[in-house]
Amino acid sequence: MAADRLTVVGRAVPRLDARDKVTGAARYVSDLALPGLAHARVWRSPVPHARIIETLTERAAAAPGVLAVCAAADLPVKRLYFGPAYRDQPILAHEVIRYAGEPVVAVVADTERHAQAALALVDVRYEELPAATSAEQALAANASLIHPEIERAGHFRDLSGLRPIPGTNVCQHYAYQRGDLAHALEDADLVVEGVYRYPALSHHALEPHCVVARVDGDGLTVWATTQHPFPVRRELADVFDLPLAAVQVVVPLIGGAFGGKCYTKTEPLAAALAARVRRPVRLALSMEENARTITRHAVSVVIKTAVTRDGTLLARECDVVLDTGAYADIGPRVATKAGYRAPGPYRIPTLRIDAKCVYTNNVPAGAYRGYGVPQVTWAGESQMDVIAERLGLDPLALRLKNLLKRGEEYVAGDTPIDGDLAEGLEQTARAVGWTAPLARGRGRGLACAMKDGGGTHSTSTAIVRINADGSVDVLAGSVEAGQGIRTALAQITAETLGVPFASVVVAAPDTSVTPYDWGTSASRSTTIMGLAVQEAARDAREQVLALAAPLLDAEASMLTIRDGAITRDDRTMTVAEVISGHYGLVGGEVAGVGSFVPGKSSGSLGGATVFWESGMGAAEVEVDRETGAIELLKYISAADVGQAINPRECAAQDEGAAMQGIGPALFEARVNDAGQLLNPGLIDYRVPAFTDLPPTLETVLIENADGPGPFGAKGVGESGTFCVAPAIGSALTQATGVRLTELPMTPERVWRALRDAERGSLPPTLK
Amino acid sequence: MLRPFELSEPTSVAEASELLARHGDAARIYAGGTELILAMKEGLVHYEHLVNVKTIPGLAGVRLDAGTLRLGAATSHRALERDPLVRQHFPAVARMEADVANVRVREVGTLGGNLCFAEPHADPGTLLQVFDATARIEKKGSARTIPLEGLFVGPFETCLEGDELLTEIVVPPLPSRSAAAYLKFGFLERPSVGVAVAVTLDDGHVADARIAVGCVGPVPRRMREAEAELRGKPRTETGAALATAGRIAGRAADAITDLHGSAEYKEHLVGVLLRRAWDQALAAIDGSPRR
Amino acid sequence: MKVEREVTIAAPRETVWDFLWDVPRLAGCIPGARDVRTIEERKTYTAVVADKVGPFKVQFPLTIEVVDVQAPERLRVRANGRDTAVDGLVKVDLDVTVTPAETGTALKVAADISVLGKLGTLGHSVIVRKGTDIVDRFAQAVRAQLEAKA
Amino acid sequence: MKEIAMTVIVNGDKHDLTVPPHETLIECLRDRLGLLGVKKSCDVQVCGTCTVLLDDRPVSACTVLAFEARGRSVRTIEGLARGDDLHPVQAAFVEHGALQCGFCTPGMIMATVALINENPRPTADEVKHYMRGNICRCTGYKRILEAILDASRRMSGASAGNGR
Repeated sequence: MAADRLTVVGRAVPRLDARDKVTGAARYVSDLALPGLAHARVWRSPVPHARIIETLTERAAAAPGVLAVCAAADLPVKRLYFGPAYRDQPILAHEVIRYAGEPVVAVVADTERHAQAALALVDVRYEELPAATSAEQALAANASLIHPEIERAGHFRDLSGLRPIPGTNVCQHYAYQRGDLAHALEDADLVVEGVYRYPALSHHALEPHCVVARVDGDGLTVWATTQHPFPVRRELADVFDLPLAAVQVVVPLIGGAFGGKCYTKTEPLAAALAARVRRPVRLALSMEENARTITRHAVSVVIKTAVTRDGTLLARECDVVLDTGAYADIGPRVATKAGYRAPGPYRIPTLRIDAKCVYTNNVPAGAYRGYGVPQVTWAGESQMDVIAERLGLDPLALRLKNLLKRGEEYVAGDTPIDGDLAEGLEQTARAVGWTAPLARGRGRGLACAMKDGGGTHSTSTAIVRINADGSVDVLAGSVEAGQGIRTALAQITAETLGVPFASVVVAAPDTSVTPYDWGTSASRSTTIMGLAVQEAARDAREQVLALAAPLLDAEASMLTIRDGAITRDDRTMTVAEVISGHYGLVGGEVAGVGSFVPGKSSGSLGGATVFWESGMGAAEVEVDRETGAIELLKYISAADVGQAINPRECAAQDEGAAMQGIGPALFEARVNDAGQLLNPGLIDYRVPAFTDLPPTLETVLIENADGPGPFGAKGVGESGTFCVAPAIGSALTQATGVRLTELPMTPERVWRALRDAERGSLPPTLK
Repeated sequence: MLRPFELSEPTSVAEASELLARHGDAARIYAGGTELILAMKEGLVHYEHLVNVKTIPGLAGVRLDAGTLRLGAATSHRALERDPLVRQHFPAVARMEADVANVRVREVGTLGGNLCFAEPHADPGTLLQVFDATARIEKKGSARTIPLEGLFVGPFETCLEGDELLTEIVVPPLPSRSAAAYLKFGFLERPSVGVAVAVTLDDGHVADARIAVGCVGPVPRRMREAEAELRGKPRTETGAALATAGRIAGRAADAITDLHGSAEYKEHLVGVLLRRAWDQALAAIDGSPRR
Repeated sequence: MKVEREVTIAAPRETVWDFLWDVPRLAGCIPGARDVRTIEERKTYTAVVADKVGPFKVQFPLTIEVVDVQAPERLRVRANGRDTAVDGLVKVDLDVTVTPAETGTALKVAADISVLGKLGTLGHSVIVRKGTDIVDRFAQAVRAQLEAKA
Repeated sequence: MKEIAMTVIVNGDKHDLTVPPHETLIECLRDRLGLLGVKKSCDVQVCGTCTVLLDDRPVSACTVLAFEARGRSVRTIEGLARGDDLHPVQAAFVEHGALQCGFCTPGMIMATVALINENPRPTADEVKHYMRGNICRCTGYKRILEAILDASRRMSGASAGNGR
């Protein structure tokens, strides 16, 4: 269907949830109350590594209002360990404590205040063990093993090929090589090498993790702030040895996610406590506890690139090390993807990639918007600028020369490039005024990046029900975390069915009601769930037309639906009339089913990339040379969305992503002192604030309807985070001549670099 | 989550002082709670009794008598930020107050509470010192007035006796041909470095210079050695003196390396902010009508 | 957090070394320390250290263990303690070296102090400052004691 | 422990309550009065999700004690719309797409209402400064800024009076 003929898709219709959200009527897990609800609080380890000697819980158990005090051994579970990649994480620390902040004892009481008060009475005796609180320490020859043995979880097909390195703390090792490296290095006119560092981050979605769990005759029901209701159901079924059907995971609106709510977190604990006290239990974490639950990987990248004098890339070597903390969570996949994506969106004949996911005694690291791309892009794109500088080339020209073209393969066997990367980068450069003269003390920089979008080997199923009154229910398991997926799915349904947008309702994910969905992550929902919903809507449409045909004395093929009216020449019936006409009563319905089944691939990911999510960014900055403060004056972000289902929400996703990227670029980082998180809360951990909004923040949407999704759509939402740091870093270099290799580019780091430069020492990357 | 406590609401300073005396360490003055309640929620400190001094008549409010600004200890930051008298006669104070924390904290937090909680990363205690402000401290049956800088003993620590209350901050006007300025720098929620200056000119010379540095050290301090560098200098030839004064003040600030940055960097920033604040003050003098 | 202080003491090295083993008096040099008990001579001791930052008061029942002794120049001890009231934990690794100096004996105190648990949230700046201050006062007090003695 | 009896007007309705001194305003509004639009997040007055108006001034309900509302009026997000018609600030947020996950939105809107009360036609910089203490992790603030400026235009077109 050509874009100009679209009536609902491609329009900036208001969000379905907008009204509830501005009136305070929107309900989140943290707003849920149940009769007899009990409240849980968690005692967390103050030390990063220790052997538990004993947990003394009697005094806490005797405190007012306390219903139960549980250590690992007291949990009524069949299986204590969980995790999406490895079953390496205990619901409560068992025998060994592996990070500071790890839950060791849980208290359940009639009120949160009573639970909190009783926590102070918990006493845990332990013997400290030497801790490895950085990847370097954990990789050292003498480092002790944080997990002597690990068991594969077997939840996800693409994780069946995990390759830990036995006898080390490496829980996943991704290696890829092509071409003749030795030759490439010989042939090169220039070889540059650098080490780049990206800090661990806290997601700080504004709604902290919250779970309400209830156990009754029908089994287990869990209301959770999760992006992955179905994988969570699977883990809970394993933990309690229940059939999937006996576990119900419900996800109302959630207050932000950004990857921090991927996979299973506190759901098993809340469920186990509910089973223990035989009352519904609420476990609401504080923001500081969130920061001790999941983080973004701190990553170091050693990257080396060989080029010819004219800027043709010959070879790239990347050694990527990710600190995944005490439990793997989804770290192994993040490492694989970081490795897969490390070379960048360029034509590079020769590659050697090595990515290691390393256990440490830090807070577990998992998914975070961009999934490894922002970290490797900081390295790769910063190095592209070093190359341009050394060869005296325009950074834009250097990139355009090497960017992959539509139809080219990134990796042999994987889906060819489905977009026009050069167009995006050129539009970005134009928008920032790349060739315009610069005021003194200012600089400009740009960057581009790409990730395999949609998740590897993921699937979705959807049901579209047309009710007897013509209204439509969409049953889809995609989680509304703010990205506007419900609105997008409603638009796709209305467009496909030919019914008014206002007549479509999208249900909240409920594993007992909505069909299977792999999860809301990897920018996949609009494309993959979108395709499932579109297919379900087509199915329903065909069924309703088949019902209408006899009523309108016609072949189904002669009929059209628009605005809920089915027309044959001059005769018209509403969808409602057709359905009630068919069933002979004011009732009945037509239900369509659709699903997306992933394709195969011989590529190194072990699954076909659904679409390529590309992002470009350009920054203009002014630098205060005395304080080192970087002022971001202008930021342009471009996203290839194929076809925007809702242009306003697409742009909003990209703006939000770019703004989030400003954090780690300029000031955001977790401070870890020997395993102790020094800035768990928002007083000492700075996230972007209103005052950080640059005078100009623009998003360019590239729309060539060339995506595999409905109406040519591609996923969006992560790409805006990719390029912010390298674009600002390169702008800093143009403004001052100094180049930083470690994020964030805090005023002090910039000031030190400027001072070192004045003292004549070279910036690190050029040493 | 707060543990239970008793609340007393005295209607006079004497009554408040008595309550404090009676309950000793178990009691604390509650004058806004923006810092205190956070610490209590976190469980870092607990008091059986909070004494709400905001109910004491006359403890909040702004008065100007004979050019001297009298600030009730229970006056909120917002009230100071928006007060016409403060804005007209002490614009630097109004500007500083308008930039304390965020608007919600300023609505509830009071000047006295801010000074007495003595969180080192704060603004008012630094700027007010360059006005030679004094603090009026009362208890049942007696009162004393001390220079504001004497109030601060250490981080979170003042010179107040257990039964004493800070009731008023008295801010004398600067001489004619004077102006003050306060600049702060930082990228976390709380400021990392704060520098205040007050400059008085006398036919092209620096008749008086007052400098205070906050956030960097355990308490906000006047930097008299640095001030001496500038006094008497022709206004057009202060460049070198400012640099020296900046170095002296930086060293004297007693910086430490922490989440806000290295000691070395903070010392450097003191110098940078000092010069910028100085220029701002001079610009303010030139911009204001001669009195 | 690591803090290092060096003081030169007008006393012979042996005197200084012996003083380090006069545990009750040595502990007396730790600001706020009391109730020093010997559990096992030259191996394990206990003490209670109370301290405050403004209104924030802590009290740590400390277990002090001698980790390594290289008489007469090096002594390493580890102290551990938990404050249950504010749920705070301190760990101190103390490395004391005694070396001859022109004007007496150089006493070098290297402390690695961690403040864990809720108390850590009091704020990094405050803790850094406090730790530095304590080590300072400790080193000064040792000198004072010895020079008073000498 | 002595509880405090108080009369408070919440969104125009008079309530006679008895609260313990340690009860925070957010506990009172959410747990006693069921006003779940008031959101709790950072709990340290940095993020602004719990922003409500106390006598038309913005405060952090997470840290202000409930008894402070004694004899005063409290306005929460639930008190803005009149029946089906949205407050102009709410309408502007919807039209400009100034929300995503929506968790910051109630606080963001209440702070905006307070801002426009004080300063009917703020500049972009005045908005940024006033709203500095309201954090949004999703939108990147741009659309919120546009919504606020637009709302202030519309409202001063009508009356800049009490924020309606």
